[in-house]
Amino acid sequence: MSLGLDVLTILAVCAGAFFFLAGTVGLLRFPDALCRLHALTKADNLGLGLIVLGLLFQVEGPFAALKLISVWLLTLLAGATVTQLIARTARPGGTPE
Amino acid sequence: MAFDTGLAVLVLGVAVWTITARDTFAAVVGFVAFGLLLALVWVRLAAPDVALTEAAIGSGVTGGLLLGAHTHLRRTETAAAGELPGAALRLAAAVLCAMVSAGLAAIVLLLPEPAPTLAPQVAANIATTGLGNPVTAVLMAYRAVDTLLETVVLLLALLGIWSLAPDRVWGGFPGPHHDADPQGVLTFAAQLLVPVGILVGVHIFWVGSVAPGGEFQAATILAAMWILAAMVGLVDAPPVSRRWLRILLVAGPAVFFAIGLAGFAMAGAFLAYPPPYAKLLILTIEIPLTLSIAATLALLVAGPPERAPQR
Amino acid sequence: MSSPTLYGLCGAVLVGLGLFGLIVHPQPLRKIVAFNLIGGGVFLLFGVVARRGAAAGFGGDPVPQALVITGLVVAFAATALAVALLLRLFHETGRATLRSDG
Amino acid sequence: MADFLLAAAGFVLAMVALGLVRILRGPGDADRIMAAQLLGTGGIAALLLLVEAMSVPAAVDVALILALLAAFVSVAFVKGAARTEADGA
Repeated sequence: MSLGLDVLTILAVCAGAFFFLAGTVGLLRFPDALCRLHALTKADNLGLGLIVLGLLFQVEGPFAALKLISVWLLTLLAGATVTQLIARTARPGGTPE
Repeated sequence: MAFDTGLAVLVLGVAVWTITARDTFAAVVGFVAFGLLLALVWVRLAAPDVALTEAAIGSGVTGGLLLGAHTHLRRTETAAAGELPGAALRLAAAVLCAMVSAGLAAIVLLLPEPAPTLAPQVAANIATTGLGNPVTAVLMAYRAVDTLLETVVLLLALLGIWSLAPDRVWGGFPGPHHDADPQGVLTFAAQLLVPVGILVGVHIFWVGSVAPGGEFQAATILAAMWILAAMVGLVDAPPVSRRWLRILLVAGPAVFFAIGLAGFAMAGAFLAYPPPYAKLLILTIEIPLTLSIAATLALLVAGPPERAPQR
Repeated sequence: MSSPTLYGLCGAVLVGLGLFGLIVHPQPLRKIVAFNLIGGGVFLLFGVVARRGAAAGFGGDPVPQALVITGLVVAFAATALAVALLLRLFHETGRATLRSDG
Repeated sequence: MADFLLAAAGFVLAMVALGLVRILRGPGDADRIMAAQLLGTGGIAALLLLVEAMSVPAAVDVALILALLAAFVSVAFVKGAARTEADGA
């Protein structure tokens, strides 16, 4: 039972780590700020989500799980808001908030 | 071990960046990153209480404060950059600083074995406080005088900042006024974040007696949420001359001091708690103290009054 | 070399780096940032002392850890006061420099 | 399991460090804010892995605070950038 859960954790964490790798490659390779923004936020938020998912198989009790999920949701909310605003600043002729 | 080496190198790299960056904005970003990495280091050093404080104050609120200051000072940057001292002075400074670092490194390498520790004494006496978190026990019981004076230091710093207000806005509203944009993304995010943040703050406060957490961390989160609401224009700071505000600011230290004095009658010493009531008394101190510290921290970030009070 | 020692050396270097920035940078805001780096280094040295003092079932000696928490809060108060002084200087003179001759 | 999680934390941190090098050089403030964003997400991921690897569940609260305060600092960034532009205009 616990072995199965461990395998699931390893799979999800590896997938999450892969998305962090993808995000960084995107950052290094994409030409302008908007593309980099896209690479960064999509990949890293998904990476964090997968890592949270992987760790959910390890925690004990619903409260600890709830905390992990809220960490992810908070990061998503902050990421979504800030990305919007950065994009507005970075776009040629765009006006910030 | 490999992880620790990597983390230490990363911390040093970000620190070097913070010092050498040409642009002040980049340096401030570097400093926020530095604080976040230090929080990881504190977890590695088995100090989750410190990690919480570092994440909240060291990185978060200090970062916000420095960013705000940089916004005002941006135009002065090019003028000041011309005042860089000469190469000889810089070299001398580098040699001096290298010597300081080498001396400290030698001390770290020559620390006595076995390491002196007060942990057994804390473990032996923690039961009398009724608390489960040794760090909170140290802050609120064994070194309570430190903590009391620390809250006074915070108030003194706030008085110092308020006294920098020009005469015409004396006792007025701190900081600029922000207009809320009801359709704005920021407003929406703040409306979601602030209640969650307050909930997290209460949680951190409440678990502080048995697990990592406590009044300073909780107060910082509450303060940050208030500043966030103020930044997007959901709330405005009250004029600093309001009586209720001043009562709020001193309530925590005053209750702390009063219970400390009562210690003479109840347990024979200043800030001594009679064992059966220790936990109750500590909680009685902590609740107003958290609110006072939160208000003080928020107003420290808001700065001196900038707008005259309306009559 | 153990991990705490490694972080101790890291803290020692941080103090030197921060001190260098404090001396060399002409902009006061940079000096404030550098001062906070020194603080980070000093706190890290405390953290190493705490970690080495792990005993009685605790992961570290709680007394230095509590000192660091106090220190972080006081460092923040000092930073806020320094920033307020700097901004007042800027609003009075229109410049942000520590040179008296101008 | 602990070793695997620690290695994963190290990997994520290394990725973040690589990304940081690219972004800290700028040129614009947008890239620098992205740096903070990247470090926020990556740092939180590394921290969560670390917490599980060292089995100090209480330190999940650190990640919770980081997530909240990262949002706070990001808003300060954006507000600051907007204000600077208004000043310059």
